[in-house]
Amino acid sequence: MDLCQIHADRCKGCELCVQFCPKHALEMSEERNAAGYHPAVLAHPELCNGCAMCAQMCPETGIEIYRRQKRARQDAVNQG
Amino acid sequence: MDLCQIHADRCKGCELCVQFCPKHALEMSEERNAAGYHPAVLAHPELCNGCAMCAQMCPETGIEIYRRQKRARQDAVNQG
Amino acid sequence: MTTAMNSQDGMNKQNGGAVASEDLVDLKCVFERPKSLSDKPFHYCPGCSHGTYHRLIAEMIDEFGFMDNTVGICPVGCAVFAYEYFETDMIEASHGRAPAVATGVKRALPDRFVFTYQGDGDLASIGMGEIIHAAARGERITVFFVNNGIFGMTGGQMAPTSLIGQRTTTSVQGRDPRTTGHPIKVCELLSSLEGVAYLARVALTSPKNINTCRKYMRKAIRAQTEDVGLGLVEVLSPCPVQWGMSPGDALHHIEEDVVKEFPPGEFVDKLAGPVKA
Amino acid sequence: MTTAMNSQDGMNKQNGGAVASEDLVDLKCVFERPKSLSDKPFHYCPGCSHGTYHRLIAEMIDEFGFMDNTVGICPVGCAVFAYEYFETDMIEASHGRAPAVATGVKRALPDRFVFTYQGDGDLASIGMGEIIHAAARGERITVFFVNNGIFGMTGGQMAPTSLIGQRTTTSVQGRDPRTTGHPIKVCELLSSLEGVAYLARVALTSPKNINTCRKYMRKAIRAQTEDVGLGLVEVLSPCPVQWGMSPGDALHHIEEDVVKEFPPGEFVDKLAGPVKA
Amino acid sequence: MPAKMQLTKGNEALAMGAIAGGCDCFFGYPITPQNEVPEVLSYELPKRGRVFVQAESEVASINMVYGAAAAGKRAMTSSSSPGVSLMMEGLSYIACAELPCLIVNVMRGGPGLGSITPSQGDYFQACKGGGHGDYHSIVLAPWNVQEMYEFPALAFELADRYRCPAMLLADGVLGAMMEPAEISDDAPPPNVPEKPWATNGRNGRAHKNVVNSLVIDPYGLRDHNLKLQAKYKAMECETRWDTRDVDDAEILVVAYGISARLALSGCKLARKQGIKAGLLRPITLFPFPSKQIAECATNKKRILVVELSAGQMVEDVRLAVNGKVPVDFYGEMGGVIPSPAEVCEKIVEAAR
Amino acid sequence: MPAKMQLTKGNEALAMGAIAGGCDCFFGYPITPQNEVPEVLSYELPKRGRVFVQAESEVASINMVYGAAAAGKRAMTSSSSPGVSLMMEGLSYIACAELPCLIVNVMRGGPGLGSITPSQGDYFQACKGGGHGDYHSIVLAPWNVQEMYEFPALAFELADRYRCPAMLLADGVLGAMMEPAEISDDAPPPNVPEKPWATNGRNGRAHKNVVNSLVIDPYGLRDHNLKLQAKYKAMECETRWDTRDVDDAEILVVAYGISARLALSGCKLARKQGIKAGLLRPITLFPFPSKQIAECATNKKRILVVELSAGQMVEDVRLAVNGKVPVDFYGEMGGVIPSPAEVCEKIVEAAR
Amino acid sequence: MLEETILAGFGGQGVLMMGKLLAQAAMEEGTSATWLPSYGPEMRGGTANCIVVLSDDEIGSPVSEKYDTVVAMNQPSLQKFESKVRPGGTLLINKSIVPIKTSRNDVNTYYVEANDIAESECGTNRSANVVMLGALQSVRQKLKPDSIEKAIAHAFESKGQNVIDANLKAFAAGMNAIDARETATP
Amino acid sequence: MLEETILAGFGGQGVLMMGKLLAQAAMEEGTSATWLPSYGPEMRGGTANCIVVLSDDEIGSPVSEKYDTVVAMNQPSLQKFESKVRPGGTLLINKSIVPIKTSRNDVNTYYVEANDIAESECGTNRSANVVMLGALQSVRQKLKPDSIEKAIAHAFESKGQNVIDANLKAFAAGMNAIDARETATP
Ligand SMILES: Cc1ncc(C[n+]2csc(CCOP(=O)(O)OP(=O)(O)O)c2C)c(N)n1
Ligand SMILES: Cc1ncc(C[n+]2csc(CCOP(=O)(O)OP(=O)(O)O)c2C)c(N)n1
Ligand code: SF4
Ligand code: SF4
Ligand code: SF4
Ligand code: SF4
Ligand code: SF4
Ligand code: SF4
Ligand SMILES: [Mg+2]
Ligand SMILES: [Mg+2]
Repeated sequence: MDLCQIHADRCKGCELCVQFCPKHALEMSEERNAAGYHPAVLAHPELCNGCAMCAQMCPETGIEIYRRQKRARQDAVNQG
Repeated sequence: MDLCQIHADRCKGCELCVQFCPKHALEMSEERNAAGYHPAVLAHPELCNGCAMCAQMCPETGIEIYRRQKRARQDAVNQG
Repeated sequence: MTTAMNSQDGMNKQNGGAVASEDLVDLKCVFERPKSLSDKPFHYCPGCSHGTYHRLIAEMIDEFGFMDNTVGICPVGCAVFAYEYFETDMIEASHGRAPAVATGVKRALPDRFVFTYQGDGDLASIGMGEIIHAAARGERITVFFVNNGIFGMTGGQMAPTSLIGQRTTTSVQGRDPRTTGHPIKVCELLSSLEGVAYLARVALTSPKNINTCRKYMRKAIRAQTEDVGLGLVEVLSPCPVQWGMSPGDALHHIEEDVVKEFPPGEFVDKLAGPVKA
Repeated sequence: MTTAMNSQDGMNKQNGGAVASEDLVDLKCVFERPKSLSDKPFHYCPGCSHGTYHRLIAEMIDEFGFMDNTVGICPVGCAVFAYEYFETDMIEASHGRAPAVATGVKRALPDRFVFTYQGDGDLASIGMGEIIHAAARGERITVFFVNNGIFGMTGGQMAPTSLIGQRTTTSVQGRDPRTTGHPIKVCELLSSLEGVAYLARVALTSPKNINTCRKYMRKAIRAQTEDVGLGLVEVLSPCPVQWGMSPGDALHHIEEDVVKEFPPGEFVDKLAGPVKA
Repeated sequence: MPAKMQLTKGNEALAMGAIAGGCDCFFGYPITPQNEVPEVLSYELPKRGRVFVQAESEVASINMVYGAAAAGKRAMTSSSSPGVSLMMEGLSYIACAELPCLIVNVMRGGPGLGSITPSQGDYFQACKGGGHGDYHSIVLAPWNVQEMYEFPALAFELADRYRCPAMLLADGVLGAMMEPAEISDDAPPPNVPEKPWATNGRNGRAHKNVVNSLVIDPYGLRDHNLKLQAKYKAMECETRWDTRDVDDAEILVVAYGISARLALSGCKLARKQGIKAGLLRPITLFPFPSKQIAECATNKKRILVVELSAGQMVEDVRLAVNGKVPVDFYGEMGGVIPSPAEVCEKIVEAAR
Repeated sequence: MPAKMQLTKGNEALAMGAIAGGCDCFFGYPITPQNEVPEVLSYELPKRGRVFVQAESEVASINMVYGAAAAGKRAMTSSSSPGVSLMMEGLSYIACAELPCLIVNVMRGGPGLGSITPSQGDYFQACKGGGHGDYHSIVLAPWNVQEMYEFPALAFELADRYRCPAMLLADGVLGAMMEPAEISDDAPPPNVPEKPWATNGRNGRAHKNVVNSLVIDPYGLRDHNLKLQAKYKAMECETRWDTRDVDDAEILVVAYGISARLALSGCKLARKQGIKAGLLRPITLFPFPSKQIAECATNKKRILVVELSAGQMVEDVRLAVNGKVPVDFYGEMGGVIPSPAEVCEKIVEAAR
Repeated sequence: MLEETILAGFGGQGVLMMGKLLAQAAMEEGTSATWLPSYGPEMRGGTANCIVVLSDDEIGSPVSEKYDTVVAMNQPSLQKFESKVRPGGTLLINKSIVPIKTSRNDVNTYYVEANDIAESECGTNRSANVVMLGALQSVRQKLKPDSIEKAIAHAFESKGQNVIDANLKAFAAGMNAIDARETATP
Repeated sequence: MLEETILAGFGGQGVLMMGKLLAQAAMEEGTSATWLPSYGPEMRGGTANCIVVLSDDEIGSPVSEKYDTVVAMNQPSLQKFESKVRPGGTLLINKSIVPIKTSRNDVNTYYVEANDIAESECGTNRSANVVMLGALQSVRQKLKPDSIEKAIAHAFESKGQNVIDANLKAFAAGMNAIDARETATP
């Protein structure tokens, strides 16, 4: 699973996530979503490091971020 | 004519003129004016120097002040 | 003898006329009713400074030669009848809205001298929005603001400017900051607004302060006439009746206590620097 | 890699759940929709920060565990539907009066967390009297203030916070200070009021600033919960549509121009000093 | 301590009546002639652990009431004519959001700043719609100090029952006068209905509550309006009125509040002159006792409406009888109170 | 440039009409659905050396109008329902102080925040008294874009003539719709009467002028009110109304503004079904064409009043005919616009 | 019984209190009463007056066109209200400070030296109002002296027994102040 | 003549402009016209529509229950408004971006590839609205083509002759777009 999950149907195509991704992992889609916007997509999942810059900037709260962690240390992020 | 002329009918007996007269020239009258107040009076005209402290403090604009001047130099106060 | 009055500081030069006298000196009237003040006796309580401030305003209108050129706006408050006391054109505004009314007048007639006269309930309670916005817009109006820390007219209720601990008819136990907050200081509050050209506070408690007040008023008027912005002079004024004090004690209370919360002085003076629009 | 998010600064700790994965590591959700934010998609224009600020508020409510204890007050402005977006009890106030409504709620229910959400037209134009007096009384409420320098909802008219020269539908030639005054700076204006416990301004223009915003919001909330006074966080927010800019350009405009007129930072912080009532 | 006969000022009775009626929160801004109301409450409410806030304005007052009422509390404000005018937007919001609360208007002479003397010039504002849109408040008109004391509780009760604002419409005379009235300083707390709709924090509630007056969809707003109208219709059963000597009367005098007292004395004088006059006093001005007036008027020669206004309630009386009985009007304005003799004269004229 | 047919939006026509009507000063606060009014004027007035101020609120707006009107200028404001509610205190002051000015209300769905869709729910507020005390404004109700353009001038003229506020009561449809209308960009300045009472600085005048709404003596205030009432009576000669096909009609439809247009179409549809329906459209809502309606109604079977409200003007129609002709009502609320077919249906029902 | 009275004087002369005592006494007796003060912008200083209506029946209007009794504690009040006395009604005048006589000769007029009596009986003219109340009682007798005494005790309860006693004394003195009817001599 | 039309599409497709051109053309001819936009809180983005009424007579209502013609520039508009066409009325659908057909079979339906025609004729689909207007003209003919052309020239005056020409071309192309009547195939 990708670290960065974009809810395409919430996206309004503002491009802020794309502009703020330090890894240039995101792009705007050619497609239109139900509301008629071109949503952002994780075009280069391999570049994404889950830094959540995109999610922070998304005005629609349309991005979820996941982080990899050892199974044994499931709670580590809480101390991070 | 006195230097300090109190319009007794305007006076409301607040006593501020009396309290602020540096020469203690003023007193409150025993009489009542038409509005029922004890007005201030110039009890000691001889003490009055026309400094206008009383007039400055009178909330009713009930005091007029005159100043003596040589007849020839009528405009002197304007340079005062 | 202290601080003798001199004619530049509030004497009514225009009106001084020679009075015949029997000896070699004339008696010249050096202090009398300003022309812009009507003959009507004030309805204020004994020792109330509303009358004093009225006189000072009238002196200024005379001094600037504005009697024919002025539109004054009265508040709703004890000074609600102020229109009876000035010889200039006058408008009675609704409670708190004098700055908006003045805006209407001044924009309509930019070359008239427009002033408002407002109490602390009027200006600092119900009319807060209007004074702030008139100040922010830099309306060329002059505000004469009477802060007596109380709603005089309606019978002595707490004002936003009442002191902590002050007993009023709506704070019989004394003003409690926990539920009613602290006094609003209008000069301090307005001073961040760029449209304000002149802002000062003075206690109307002595001839000296009255003279200072005149100086401030001149500047507040010039802020308008020189097209700089809004000018406001706040006077700390007694309300002997609602404070339950004699007029003399009320003045002492101001000098002892009120000035601690409301420090007198000039807060903004854009006349001093280069005049800008 | 810059400024990695960490859970204390806005991650949604409570909601993080493990996600099964095929290899030796789990995928843990570290950024998702706060619980206090409803599922309803925002009606805001693309790139509008109203949505961002909503999310931050919801994060805070989650973080403080206040979802069951909150009454939020919405403005009239683009955020008029905010009651649809929060999972807390919500009241729709009339235009500008949210601080008065909040006062009513908070006095009635002193142990609830009460916040208002207000735009600059709402708070700094029509509602000026209400915010000043709520602040002066030291109402224990938290104000989330969105300053986008425009009346967004009604179609882009000038706000008291519009920049000099800014073109709006009621200042098509650009805002002229001679007739409309200078922008009102709410934080500067309120900072003289003693009832204010916390006051800060931040531009919602980058992840870093968003994090700063969270810090400010926490303090503004504590100003209420610790019974110190009113807390307010002003965010400089874009209105891409009414500014006629792309969302990205709008953020740049804030960072380049808006912050010059509205410097970010903390203005009052009575939490830092000894807590006083 | 049980209720006790006390010589009491109308405004003070009103304040104590608000307390007895379970007023949790008062928000108000001073204005003559009702200043005793906030003055008494500023002392009496905090003493009982309830809320008094002197608002910065009437606009703020009504919106504070909106907030406290939304929070589920019995909230009220009190003012006089110009101050009540400033509440019109807020009142329309309250009515639309269906919040129960109490607004007191101790009317004074208008229009404008007018005077502080008694008047009934705000009937239209109270009953027809001073604010925008189709809404109503329950409007109660006391006519003596006892009712000044009792009606706040009644107003709160009706407001809660119908989820609507209630207004108490008095005037400067009723506010300032003293009469013996049975008044309690520690009335038992009234029964207040559950308010499951209140925005008081979810506290375990499965859904959030929202208090709102915005219905952006026209059909939704239409339906909401229909609901409001149905409610106003349903309120008709709350109509209250009072009569004196109407059965054999040939002239029916209709008057409310202080006017009804002038009219009562006027009727008595008229009867001394052999003219059978009776009084019908609307107690609820909304809902208006239209049916009762129409019924009562069937065998009357004429109706005389007496108001301290240029003629406002008279329109509702005319609408009630719909041309079946001629309706005359006698009014004074600006704070002038007609004497019973003057009212009697008008009755005599009507009887001619 | 002479007036020219132009396809124009109602709000824009209103703005240009205000300019043609000699509006010197506009003060207003944005609100939908009338935003084009301040938007156009913010550009067009300063261009002509006149005054546009975006006020901080409606309360400020109406008080700025008060000031500029007192100064002798043609001053106006424009708003929509909730904003107009906030002006009620100021309006009462203006009426009492006898200042001529223009207040525009482009009504939207209420009560409360309601909606931004068209409505006629503020008739009571405009015509009966939204503010306190016995006062009136002249109320004009345009029904097309041409009148949106022409009525501001008429309103100013009448306001000046009677020294009273004039209100232009439109609605969201009239504000938003376009129609061809004869409009001038540079109409010649209207004749404005001398205003010797204006507080514009004495400038040699022997006496000072005072603009005031305070009359503290009850008898003085009574007399002032009597003067106002006499003025309102005198205004009756300004009553304006319009009719379509009323002579042979059996059903008289009474409606104003946008409703009158729906009603006109409804009448036409009804005539197609053989039912003789005619329209009487009050143009001045105050003074209300009571006599004209009563006269017109004499040979009618029934009256149907159509409004976008729960029924407001219908009361004035009922009062006008005083029970002589039955009066039905059809209204929609909340921004719902009934179609001509629906109006026709109601006419058919009435004819049965 | 329907008794309509105006009591008027300077603010500070206690005319409002006089009226309250009457109304309170009426209440003690179970008689209906209304008390209505003049309220106006002349809040401080100036004149004050109140209207008291007593009745066995429900009281309608708290005001009237003409009054059974007018009590004038000072000259402006006399001038303002003497025309309000019903023909055959009663007019009481505080002779101590009212130097003039009434011009009415169709009413029963009594001149009472209320201030002087108060001063000699209680050592202060502040009880002149209660003296006048006594005089009123002696000529109109609509209420029992008892009830008024109770009302006095009730009104001054918080001020202590001394004050109550002084006022009771003033009341008694007032009741004895009028020997013979005097009608106005213009 | 009374012709009631709804024109609907996405905000940005120029449906309000279409309506204005119709109303403007009517005015040129001295025919009465009203144009009423939907206005709502969905100010930005979303759908837009307007109602145009043309008449030889004074126009009463600017809205109706059913319409002579509905022009649907996108799918949501079709779905929202197809029921509003009067039986026997006209329905125009922008086939270029509406993938579905109408379910009405009691109206005259025309599918016009407005975007495609605009793109091929003017190089941009921004003139799709004017193409559609041409198509509307060809099937309803309530106004003279001339008048509409004048209206186009008037509307785009400030944008220069090129834009006017492009739109005139689009209009002409639209007038030729419909060969045969198609009725709906459900
Ligand atoms: C809308 C409105 N609200 C309230 C009032 C009542 N009112 C009259 S004056 C006043 C306050 C006066 O206080 P301030 O402005 O401080 O003047 P002061 O009497 O102390 O000089 C109030 C509340 C009013 N007239 N109008
Ligand atoms: C009493 C009143 N006046 C005016 C309006 C119209 N109105 C709605 S929102 C708004 C301004 C919104 O601006 P802002 O508060 O800055 O919010 P934004 O839309 O920019 O987020 C105005 C003037 C209203 N609804 N009610
Ligand atoms: S999580 Fe970071 S790296 Fe991944 S897409 Fe978002 S911004 Fe880019
Ligand atoms: S920031 Fe959000 S709304 Fe904007 S383009 Fe990215 S996903 Fe879409
Ligand atoms: S003028 Fe000066 S000295 Fe004379 S009485 Fe006045 S204060 Fe005293
Ligand atoms: S200051 Fe004026 S009012 Fe006061 S006592 Fe002296 S003269 Fe009288
Ligand atoms: S009440 Fe106070 S402010 Fe008013 S006149 Fe009296 S002393 Fe002056
Ligand atoms: S108009 Fe501006 S503030 Fe409103 S939603 Fe759009 S971008 Fe945001
Ligand atoms: Mg004050
Ligand atoms: Mg904004």
